[in-house]
Amino acid sequence: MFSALFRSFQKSLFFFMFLFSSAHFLWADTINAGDTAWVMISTALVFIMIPGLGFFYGGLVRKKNFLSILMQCFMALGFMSLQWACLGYSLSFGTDIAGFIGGLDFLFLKNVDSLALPSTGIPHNLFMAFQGMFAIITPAIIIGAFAERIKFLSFCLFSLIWGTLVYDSLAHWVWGGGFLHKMGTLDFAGGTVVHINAGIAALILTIMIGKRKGYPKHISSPHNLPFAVLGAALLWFGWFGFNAGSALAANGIASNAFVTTQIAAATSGCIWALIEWIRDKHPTMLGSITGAVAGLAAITPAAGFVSPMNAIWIGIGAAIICYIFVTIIKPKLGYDDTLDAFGIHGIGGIWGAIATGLWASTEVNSAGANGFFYGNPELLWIQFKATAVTILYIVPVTWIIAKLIDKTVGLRTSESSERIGLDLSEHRETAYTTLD
Amino acid sequence: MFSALFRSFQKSLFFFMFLFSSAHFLWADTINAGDTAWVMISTALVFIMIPGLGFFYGGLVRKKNFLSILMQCFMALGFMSLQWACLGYSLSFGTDIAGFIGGLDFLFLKNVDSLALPSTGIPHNLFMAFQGMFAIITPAIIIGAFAERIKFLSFCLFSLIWGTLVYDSLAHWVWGGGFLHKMGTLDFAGGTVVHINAGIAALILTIMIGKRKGYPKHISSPHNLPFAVLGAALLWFGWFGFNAGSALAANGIASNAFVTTQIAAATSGCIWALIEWIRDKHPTMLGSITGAVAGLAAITPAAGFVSPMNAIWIGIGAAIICYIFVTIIKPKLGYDDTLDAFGIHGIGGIWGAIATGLWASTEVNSAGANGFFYGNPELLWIQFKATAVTILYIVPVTWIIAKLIDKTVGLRTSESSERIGLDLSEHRETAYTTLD
Amino acid sequence: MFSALFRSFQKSLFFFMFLFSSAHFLWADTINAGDTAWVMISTALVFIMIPGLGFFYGGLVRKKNFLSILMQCFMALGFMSLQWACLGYSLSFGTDIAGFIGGLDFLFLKNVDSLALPSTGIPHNLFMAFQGMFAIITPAIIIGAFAERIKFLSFCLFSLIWGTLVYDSLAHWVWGGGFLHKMGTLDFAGGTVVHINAGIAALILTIMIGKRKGYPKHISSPHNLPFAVLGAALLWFGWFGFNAGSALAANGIASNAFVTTQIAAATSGCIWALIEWIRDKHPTMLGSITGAVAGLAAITPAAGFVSPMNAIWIGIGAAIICYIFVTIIKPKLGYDDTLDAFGIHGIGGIWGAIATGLWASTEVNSAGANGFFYGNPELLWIQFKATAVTILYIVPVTWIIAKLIDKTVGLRTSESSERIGLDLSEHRETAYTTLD
Amino acid sequence: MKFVVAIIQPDRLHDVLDELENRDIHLVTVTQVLGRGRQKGVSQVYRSHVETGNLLRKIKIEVAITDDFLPNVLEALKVGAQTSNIGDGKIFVFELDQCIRIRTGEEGPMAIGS
Amino acid sequence: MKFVVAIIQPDRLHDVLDELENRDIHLVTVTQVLGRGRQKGVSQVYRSHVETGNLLRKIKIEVAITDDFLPNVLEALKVGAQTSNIGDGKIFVFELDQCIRIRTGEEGPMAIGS
Amino acid sequence: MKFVVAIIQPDRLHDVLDELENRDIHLVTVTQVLGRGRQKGVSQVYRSHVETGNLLRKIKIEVAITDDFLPNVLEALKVGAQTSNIGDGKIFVFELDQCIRIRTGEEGPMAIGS
Ligand SMILES: Nc1ncnc2c1ncn2[C@@H]1O[C@H](COP(=O)(O)OP(=O)(O)O)[C@@H](O)[C@H]1O
Ligand SMILES: Nc1ncnc2c1ncn2[C@@H]1O[C@H](COP(=O)(O)OP(=O)(O)O)[C@@H](O)[C@H]1O
Ligand SMILES: Nc1ncnc2c1ncn2[C@@H]1O[C@H](COP(=O)(O)OP(=O)(O)O)[C@@H](O)[C@H]1O
Repeated sequence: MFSALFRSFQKSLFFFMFLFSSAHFLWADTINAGDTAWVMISTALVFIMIPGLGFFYGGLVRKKNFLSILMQCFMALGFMSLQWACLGYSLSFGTDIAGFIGGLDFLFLKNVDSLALPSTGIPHNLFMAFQGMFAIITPAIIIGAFAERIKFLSFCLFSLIWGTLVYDSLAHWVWGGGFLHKMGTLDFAGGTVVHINAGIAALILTIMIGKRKGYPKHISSPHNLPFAVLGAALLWFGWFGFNAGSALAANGIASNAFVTTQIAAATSGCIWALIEWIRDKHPTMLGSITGAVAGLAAITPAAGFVSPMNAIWIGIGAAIICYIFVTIIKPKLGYDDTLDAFGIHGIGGIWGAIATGLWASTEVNSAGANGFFYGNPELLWIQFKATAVTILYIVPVTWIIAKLIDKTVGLRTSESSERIGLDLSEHRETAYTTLD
Repeated sequence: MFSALFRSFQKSLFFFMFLFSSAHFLWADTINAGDTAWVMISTALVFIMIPGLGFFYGGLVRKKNFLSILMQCFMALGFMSLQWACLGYSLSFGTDIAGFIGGLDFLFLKNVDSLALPSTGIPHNLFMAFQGMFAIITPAIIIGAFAERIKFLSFCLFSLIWGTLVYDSLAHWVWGGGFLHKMGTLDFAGGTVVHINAGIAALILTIMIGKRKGYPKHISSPHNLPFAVLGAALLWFGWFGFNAGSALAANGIASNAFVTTQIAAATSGCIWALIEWIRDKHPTMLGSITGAVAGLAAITPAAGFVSPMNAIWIGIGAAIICYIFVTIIKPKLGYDDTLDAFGIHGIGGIWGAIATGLWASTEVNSAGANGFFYGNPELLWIQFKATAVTILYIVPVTWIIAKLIDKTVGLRTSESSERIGLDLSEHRETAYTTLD
Repeated sequence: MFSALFRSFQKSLFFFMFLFSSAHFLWADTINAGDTAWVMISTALVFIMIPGLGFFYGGLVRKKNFLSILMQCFMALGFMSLQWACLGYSLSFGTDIAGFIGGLDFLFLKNVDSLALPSTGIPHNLFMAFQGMFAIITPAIIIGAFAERIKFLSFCLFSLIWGTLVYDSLAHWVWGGGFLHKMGTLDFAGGTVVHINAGIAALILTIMIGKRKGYPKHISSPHNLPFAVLGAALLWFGWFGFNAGSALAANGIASNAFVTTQIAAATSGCIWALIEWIRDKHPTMLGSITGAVAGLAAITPAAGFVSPMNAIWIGIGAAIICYIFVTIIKPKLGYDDTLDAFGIHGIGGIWGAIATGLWASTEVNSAGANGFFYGNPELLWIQFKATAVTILYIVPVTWIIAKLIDKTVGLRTSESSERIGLDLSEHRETAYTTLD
Repeated sequence: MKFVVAIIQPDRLHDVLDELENRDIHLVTVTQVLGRGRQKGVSQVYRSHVETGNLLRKIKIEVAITDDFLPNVLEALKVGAQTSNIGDGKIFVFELDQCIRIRTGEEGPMAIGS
Repeated sequence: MKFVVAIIQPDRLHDVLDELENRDIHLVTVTQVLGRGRQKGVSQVYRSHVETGNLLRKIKIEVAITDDFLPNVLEALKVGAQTSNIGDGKIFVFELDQCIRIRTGEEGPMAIGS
Repeated sequence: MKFVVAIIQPDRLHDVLDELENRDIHLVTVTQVLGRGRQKGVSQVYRSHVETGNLLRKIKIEVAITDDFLPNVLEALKVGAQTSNIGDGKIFVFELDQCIRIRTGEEGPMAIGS
């Protein structure tokens, strides 16, 4: 959406203001309480997605690794917040340098004040905080790929470096006035920046770190599905802020994003369960929540650009494609993407990016563009290119970061750690006591 | 509240706009960011009540049926969202046909755009989404009645059909400009439409489906009360959106509804615990949360019409009446309303409808009416009539729907399914693993 | 923040309006939908902190006492809501009497209407509800001190009396126009009123009630850390409303408070884990969430007065000071502050009050003041004095209340109750079933 | 003295306890166990992961009795636990050397009963 | 060799373990069980549903020892577990035929001890 | 007939079950237990509270068999459970007096097998 706002200004005058602060008064938009209220609560909603993700993932691993998942989510919340305030925000949203990265104008939140962000009605520091939650959740999504076998230190290092080199770049390209934005890519709330990005990185890490001991034969079932359901509920709840908050205002575009989010998630959850019902005779709880999350990932880039009815198609597509991927293709390929971070977020995100190219419509959002079904095949091509370009960037950079960590600290815990469980071996804690 | 808004327009001009769209400019209200922010977050709050209900109910059943409850809540979220977008919203809020049902103007969300809904400051599609959450939670409340023994397929069929024939009608009668609304019934946030409605349906289903095997002697205690507490907390939290959001604006009426909600729930939870303390020497956790939910159900129709101090009386009444019903009358009658969907929502809702007739005051809400204690016994009579009429409608229609399903698919699972537990038999999953 | 608003009016004209209601029109501020939306959702966010606290604390005790913690939180929600509506709000925010206590103008919510609160854009009753949540959570924080061994009746009596005599007074002193407010104390969202207050009271009670049987050798580990993590997540989530809501508006000060809250919590959580990593070789989940809560407590008084970058220092300080206190000093002193209510909230709150004196800046909030590092050592002295004065008041009054209850009802349950667990002995319930 | 261990279906527990009670046997110890037997469990599917589910929830009941009570116990177990479906379980009988009531220090048959 | 099984009150576990340790018995296995005995549980009320609560949480301790250690074990159990209230539990002693340490393959008394 | 009880490491369960299966032993009962042994657990730190963690999660496997199957069972347990690290666990063998299949009422060796 931010990209869209920018478009409406034709030239990226926004970043000029920091160079020519004398021009500031030109941009002296005032803070709108309604928009600010909405973006504040949206920020809180995206926040709650992070523990939500912890419970979603954590309920699915074995008891002995539950805390390790929660801990990774919580620590990401910690250090990525700091990374974002000190460096990341500036890299993402600082004055554009060659379309590739942001300048250092916002280092340590310099110049990030409580005044209205140009062309919006919300304080600049609120925009920073809102975007910051995205920078936290993206590396947290990757946790699903190497769950139950990563060294905690490696996780921290990887997230910090990857967050800086990969996430911050992509955020800049798409939302911060970078080249993808200039190319006309539509990504309302982070299909490319968040989901494709995390999904692809997840795939690389899952391959590099290798399968869990005992996979696939001797791996137990999800240890606590209700916690996974709780997590999915918090994710869905928070996703309203994620998507509708990306309008940066409480207006019709936000409400449209809200509605499409609800519809895509509902559809995808239903369809996934339906497929299981037909194929296995039994719809499952895990299937429903998996489908819902796939639908949410897929609608993310499209939320503010497509109509509610088209969100149904996006939801159906997400369920079918991710289902096939996760239950048929993945087992064939044989890698152990523990919690399907790639299968859901990566695949769902790619489908969402393409689907935006299919169903986007300027009737829904005049700052957007028309897609394939609205007479503009061009957009599909742009979306496709943007997806390809980002993947081409993510793969090698992620690979190098992970390899470097693997060669130095080592990505994977020792076999005995894995056997005992990461909770005890990495954190000296157990999730549940047996007796008292 | 919506009903109240309408009243202030005397004639239902609202629906005219869709017939004479040339008159549209007359209604060109603009979107108010503050109101929109509030209704968006309220919609999200009502959303979180649905998983909240799942945990509230699910914590109280036996381990082996926990997922079946969560699954029913989640699937209702799925298919009722679709039903609402495709059909339900139009039946409820389309142009009034003979005071009984809405027309098909909004089928598949046709004409439901992002522009301001007449006489409010929020986008039309947001109003649709907000109302949609109510359409989901109402059938979900009924789950408490047939928990631990219903076929999943029958649940889905029943909810879909009942949602369409019963819920959508009632929503139209009371909020969509139907005859109850014209009669002057006050139902701020769904005492009649949601709670009485779901409660009465629950009673019918519980009787039709019969007692659980082993009831009452060999039924275990709530398997996980903390999850039930979590559910109650999410319900209470979400209820702020449910009630205060029904003002469709962030104004004094909303804040009044917010305050009465808090006070009624707090009072009712306290009083229930107190009664237990006196009768059984020990106040219980389950009692407190049950009382709080009863108070919330009871304040729902009254929230925007009564003063905070009168909410105390409503809370006290809810606790006493529902307590007597659930712990004394129900066991005598001998039916097995597993989680007291009728005893809490039905009875609490009826009390709330009557109480609105007692304590409503135009000082609190000028678009409302005065109740018995404010010199207008007429309102009490109207509320009573409305309750009676809706019950007279709900009973036969619900009975027919349920009977039809029972005769075809069968409402109840096989004895062995019930013995093994619905999680395994219907969904092939278990909530918790024993070892890993 | 409220204190700050007042300052800007120089004289406490606010309370005049209730004496000279003819002057009312002078203050006829109108309700701002955006601000109202924000404060309503903030109120709901503070609400969810109360069950959040229940899970945070409850996850850390033994299974057999889990419900007793949840029950205490839920009942506080009940009776403190009523106390606040009937009496507490008036004592705290009624017309100032000698700088010490509020008058009875708002008894039973008399004069607390849906019109705009002077000098704000929110309804008066909403302000009452928002403040009410603070009055509930403060006694709830103390639960950590006497967990696993208090009589439920004594808890209720203590909370009610202490809430009235101690909490309401302090709220008046600092926010209601009392002498601390006149002295220029800065307390944005309750560092003194909530955290120092609850922390000191916790210390007194923990000493008076004595150690748990078996402490420290035979006390088991936290029985369910994931629930504690859930609680911490809800606390953090709700704290955005607690702090940013205290601006009573959706403006730049709110967004600044939002950002500082996030940053302080993130920093403190990280640093605590880091200290453990260095000292014990393993960062722990419990450590991270403890650190985060300490950071949240510490930033509370400062949130709207300090810059985001200075929030980092406050977070670091909170982690280090509370860590030392909780893991080194407390065991030496030997008392059994079960869940470190004093060690986290008391110590964290004191640090926050001092830190506000160090880093407050009028650049951030013109209604605030400059602190030590901004050229005004005076503020540090004021903060110090205010902290000392409140402690001098809290200690004897809390001591007397607790002693009175101890001598009459008895604070502590019988040894056999403690052995069996409070859930069964006080509430006749068990949190989890073993078989079904 | 004998020590009887029975593995039964979870939902038969209440009936077995009732039957034992009817035969004047009040003291039992119950444990939650998992059993692998002839009964094939429902195979669970979690996304792509299939759990053959051959460890099924069972209940273990332990009763220490004097020799003369043995037939009663066996009868109670059979009556209470039998559904004639695969998975009904087994009864194992052991010789019990010694039995002491902790509270009183009583030993042998004196200690075993209620 | 003997195999001692004791059912005790949950809150006595730590004391029993300490007492065993004091008597040089370090190897034990602990299980969470439910017991029905003379002790009447607290009856729980859930809305209208009353749970008589006659299955109470207990702890089962198992210790395998050579015959000469038997008196020590019994003493430790009595000292650690006795509160002289109903519900203190029972001790059952079995003859143990064989004992093997999996790690080393050692058998008999060699394997049993620590 | 014999009754074999083995205490093993939790993560060896699947292997042991496989090994038993390979040797035609299909019927087993599994319980989650805690063991104190020579193996020193990871000591857990919760704020200021240190938990020495000497009660470690273990799995108890019970198999009732006819005498001739004993060597097979012991072998399966050793092969499946041995890692040669401290904590591998123990095998206890008891004499089993009687065995009854509840479903059919069959007794003795007839009842024991699969
Ligand atoms: N030989 C055995 N050793 C240990 N446990 C057994 C044995 N035989 C049966 N069991 C236990 O009894 C349960 C029921 O046995 P199963 O073969 O399923 O039923 P049935 O006895 O009716 O054929 C098993 O799940 C297992 O726990
Ligand atoms: N004969 C028995 N068989 C099996 N378990 C027993 C037997 N006698 C006692 N127990 C166990 O010991 C526990 C304590 O017994 P109880 O009768 O309550 O106490 P006491 O031995 O002090 O009279 C019971 O809950 C039960 O688990
Ligand atoms: N004598 C015994 N009595 C009861 N349980 C025992 C005995 N010896 C060992 N165990 C069980 O076996 C487990 C493994 O024993 P441990 O001494 O740690 O390993 P190892 O046998 O390899 O030295 C213990 O945790 C305990 O549960």
